[in-house]
Amino acid sequence: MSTFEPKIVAFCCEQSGLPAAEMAKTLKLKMPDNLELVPVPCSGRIETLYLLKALESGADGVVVFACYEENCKYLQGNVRLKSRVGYAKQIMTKIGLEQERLEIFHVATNSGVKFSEFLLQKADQLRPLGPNLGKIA
Amino acid sequence: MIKAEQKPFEEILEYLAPYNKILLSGCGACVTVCHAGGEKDGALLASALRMARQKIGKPLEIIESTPARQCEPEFAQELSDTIGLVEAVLSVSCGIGVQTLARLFPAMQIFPGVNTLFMGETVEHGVWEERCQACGDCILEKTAGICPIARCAKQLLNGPCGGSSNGKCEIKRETDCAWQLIFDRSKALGQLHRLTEIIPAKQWGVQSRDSGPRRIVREDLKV
Amino acid sequence: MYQTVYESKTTAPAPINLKPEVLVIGGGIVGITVARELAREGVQVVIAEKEATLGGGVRDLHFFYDRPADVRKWMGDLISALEGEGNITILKGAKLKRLDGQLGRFQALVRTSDGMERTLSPSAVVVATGCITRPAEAMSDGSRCIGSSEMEKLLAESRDLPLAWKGQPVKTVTFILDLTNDDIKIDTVNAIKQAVILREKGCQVAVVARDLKVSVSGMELLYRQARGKGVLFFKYDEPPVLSHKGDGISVEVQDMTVLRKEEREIVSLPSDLVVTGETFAADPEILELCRVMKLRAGAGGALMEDNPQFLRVMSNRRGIFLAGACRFPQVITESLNEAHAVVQEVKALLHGGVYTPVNPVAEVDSQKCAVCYTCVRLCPHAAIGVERYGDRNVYAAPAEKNGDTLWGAARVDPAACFGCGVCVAECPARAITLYQ
Amino acid sequence: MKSGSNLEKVFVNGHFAVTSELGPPKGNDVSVIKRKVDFLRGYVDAVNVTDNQTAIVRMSSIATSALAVQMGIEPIMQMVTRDRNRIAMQSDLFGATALGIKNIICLTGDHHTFGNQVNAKNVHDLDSVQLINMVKTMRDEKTLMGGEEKIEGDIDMFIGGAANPFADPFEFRALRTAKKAAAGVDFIQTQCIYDMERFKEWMKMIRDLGVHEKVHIMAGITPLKSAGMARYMAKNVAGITIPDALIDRMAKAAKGADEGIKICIEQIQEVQEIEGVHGVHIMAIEWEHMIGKITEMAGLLPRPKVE
Repeated sequence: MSTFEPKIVAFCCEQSGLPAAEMAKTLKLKMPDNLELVPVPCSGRIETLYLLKALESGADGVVVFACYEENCKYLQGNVRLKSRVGYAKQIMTKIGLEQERLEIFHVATNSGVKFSEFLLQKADQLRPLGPNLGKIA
Repeated sequence: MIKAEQKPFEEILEYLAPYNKILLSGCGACVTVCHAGGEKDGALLASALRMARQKIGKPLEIIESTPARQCEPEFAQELSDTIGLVEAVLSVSCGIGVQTLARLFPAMQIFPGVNTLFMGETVEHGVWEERCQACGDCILEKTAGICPIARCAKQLLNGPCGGSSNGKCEIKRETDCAWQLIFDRSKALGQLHRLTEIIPAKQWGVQSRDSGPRRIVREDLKV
Repeated sequence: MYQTVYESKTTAPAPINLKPEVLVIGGGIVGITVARELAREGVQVVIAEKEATLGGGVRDLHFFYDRPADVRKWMGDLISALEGEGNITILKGAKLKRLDGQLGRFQALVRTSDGMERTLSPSAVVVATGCITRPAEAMSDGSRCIGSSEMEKLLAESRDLPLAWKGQPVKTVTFILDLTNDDIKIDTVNAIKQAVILREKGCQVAVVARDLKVSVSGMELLYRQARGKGVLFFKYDEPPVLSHKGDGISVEVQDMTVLRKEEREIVSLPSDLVVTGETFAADPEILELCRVMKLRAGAGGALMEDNPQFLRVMSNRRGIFLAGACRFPQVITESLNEAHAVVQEVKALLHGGVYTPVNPVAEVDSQKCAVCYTCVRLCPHAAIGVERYGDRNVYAAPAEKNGDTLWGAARVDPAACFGCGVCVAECPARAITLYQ
Repeated sequence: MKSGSNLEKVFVNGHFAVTSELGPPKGNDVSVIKRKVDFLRGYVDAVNVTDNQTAIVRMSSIATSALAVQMGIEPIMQMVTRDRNRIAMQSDLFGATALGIKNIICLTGDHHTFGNQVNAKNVHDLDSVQLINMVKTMRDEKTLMGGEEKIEGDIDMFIGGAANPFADPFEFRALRTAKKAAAGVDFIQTQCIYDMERFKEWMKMIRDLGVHEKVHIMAGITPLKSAGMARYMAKNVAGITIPDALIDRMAKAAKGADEGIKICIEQIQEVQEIEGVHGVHIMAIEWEHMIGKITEMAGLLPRPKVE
């Protein structure tokens, strides 16, 4: 059996993803072993380039924890993010990276359990894909 | 401004295949404004290229640089130190910038990273439309400020063809019929009578690119 | 590099001075309330009312469900008190033509119907322009079908006499609600309010509604009072049918109180008058106001942000507040709650006379800016403009100003910036940084 | 006489003219031309020889026209500005007149992306109005376009143009025909007419501008073969409008083709009554063998012999 444990970079909106992450931590919920959390003031702050850079510099999967649509404290952030993730996925297709390696997940501040469950599922989904061969370690 | 879009990724990968270290040069002017080759879009392409090459086990080293305007020799000269470090240059500026680099760096392979499409206007954020073909003999005063050379598929100068339907062009149904626009605007301006004058055949051979590449010389400005 | 979301900066943004001056757009009940309460706090208030008189939509009302007093007199007293208030300037026939600048340096141009233009520099702007009310389209040929504001008028005219319509006595009245407005409470409130008065006049009254909306302060009590007084309530899924019988009209509705569907019968409600709800809609002028003020119009052209993360009286721009029916058609009690909330927000903002940005603020490197307008177009808070300032910018032409050569580039106003970073992420020249 | 063509003489003698269409073969098979000519000879005054219509590559209109002359039918050579610049077109006009071709129709041409050479570079050095003016200059001034240079010989061409009263903007349509008249056009053939009301409205505008006194207007008629064809054209061909009533009539008919011919005859009779309409141009696409029947039923036979 392979011992590959995918590295996940999770961008967390400070309005939803980050509190959810903290709740998950407080509740001592299980998390994937190889996880890096990047807090952002709003998911609208995440550049398309960040998504690619995360993959390039070692992530096997990138997850964005954003607020539910129409719940953005800054009104448009998660809407802009959605188009950027769409664009990043187009680039990933050209590179030949699986679409599963990038995903938005909408959470609320109190979604600690969902947060942990989603990340564990993501790790399970990424494991069989193997390492991201595009990363430059 | 000049509008461009990135070349197909496969095509870029293919001509960069022999190289291991390149300079990706963006341009801070037109291609930044149309999100095709500014610092950000250049960085996105660089990141994608590095990953694609890493994936096939042939890593590609990319130095990224974005002069303010690649078409000015002085700005382009800023790249000269970096040029010495690389095997080839991928320029994501318009075709002009690519040629400036080709002229300044005779020994260097220069590849275009974008297709230069047209001179156009931003109609809404993320949407650009062609507005001028640089025919060299502007007739906008006769056509209510809307150019049929750039905006009519048949470049008609004397009114719409039979394929104008509900304000749209039969060739691309999402495109406005230039002559419908000219008609509407002339009517609104009370200038319909101007459209009854026959616009004579254009003198393509004198001013346009059909007489070979054009050149502007201002003797008073020359140093 | 993806970990670097913020850069830190040692120099804190300069505090912004705020004079106690507020512009209120709209002189209806909400605008009046906001103006009066702010004026009492020593704030200089200018009310810009587009009509020739104050009062707005409330002028069509004669009764308040939760205020037994004479509405007309109450409003009249309010307005005359306001006109005597030293801190308040009232501009009638006034329209906001321009609003430039940002919090701390707003410049408002108001034109009045006499052609005069005034430039104001308020520290905050309150939008309270209300909504528009249209009589609902009659369900049948219109005979014996009236809108609720016509009923309001009939009730006001008849006062202590028995109710009459076109010279004929009215003994039975049926209200039909929820035909046009699904999520607006005003119809229910008006119908129950009028039903109680009608019962007091000895009429038989029925209210036919899809959903009675009593989630307004005091409404449940009124509903119980109405039931106690013998007003009949019917719920429908299928809209009721009207049929004319001789001189009268009959409302036919399925009796939903029977649980088994197949046993439900049609109940006929013979009526002298049928009252339908009105259509409430966003004022189309709001779109123009949105353009002038760079506000976001929400669903149906109203100003509401349907967003739980957002205080409801806040707009997308710092220093601009929304209250009342311009946000969403609502009951006066709720509008007044918003008026009070706005007063608190404005007081908090003006407190101390300075605003100091507390959130991260974006800043443009004017030398890298390509002046592509991406950030200006995408900033959700309209906090960015292209201005002539700062260092040399290679893409824009110079301008002489005060003897200095200034250069054009995008500039984020620190007072207006909410610190979301959308501009940073979108800038194709990567010229914007978010500073903590 | 400007050209001395049969068509011109028919008009000059005050007859109601009839023309039809001849699409050149998609190759060099002359028998195709012969077959079509045999269907048409004697029933029409002249035939349009199309110039790579819908941008599908066919035998050149000049060669086909020359063959038509040999086969004893008068051609109206179509010339589109899409494929040739002013040098090629003037050169072709020299050749065409030398080969006995006496009528021309000046068109812009269908856009090349509709055809089978979508990657072609289109030319559009001139537009149709400018082409009309060029031919007129060659005929009347006997010089090349824009030049003093005298032409050796005479370019005796009867100059035609097209008009589409059914495209937009409608208000501009008659003005555009007036422009063609001012540029020197002698006759105009219209797009096929199904919306008779709109055609009559356009004719009124033409008369108000006085164009009908300078130019012979020929009403374009295309018999419908089936309700399906009518629906397809109404939906997909820009610049053709077909009233629903007409489509319904086709759909209800027992035999669509017969009904189509019947409608066509009615239309011919109707346009004959309109002031300023001097002829019909019957476009029976791949239905050339019906021309004899149509002209006979419409009472247009025998065609006049004019000198």
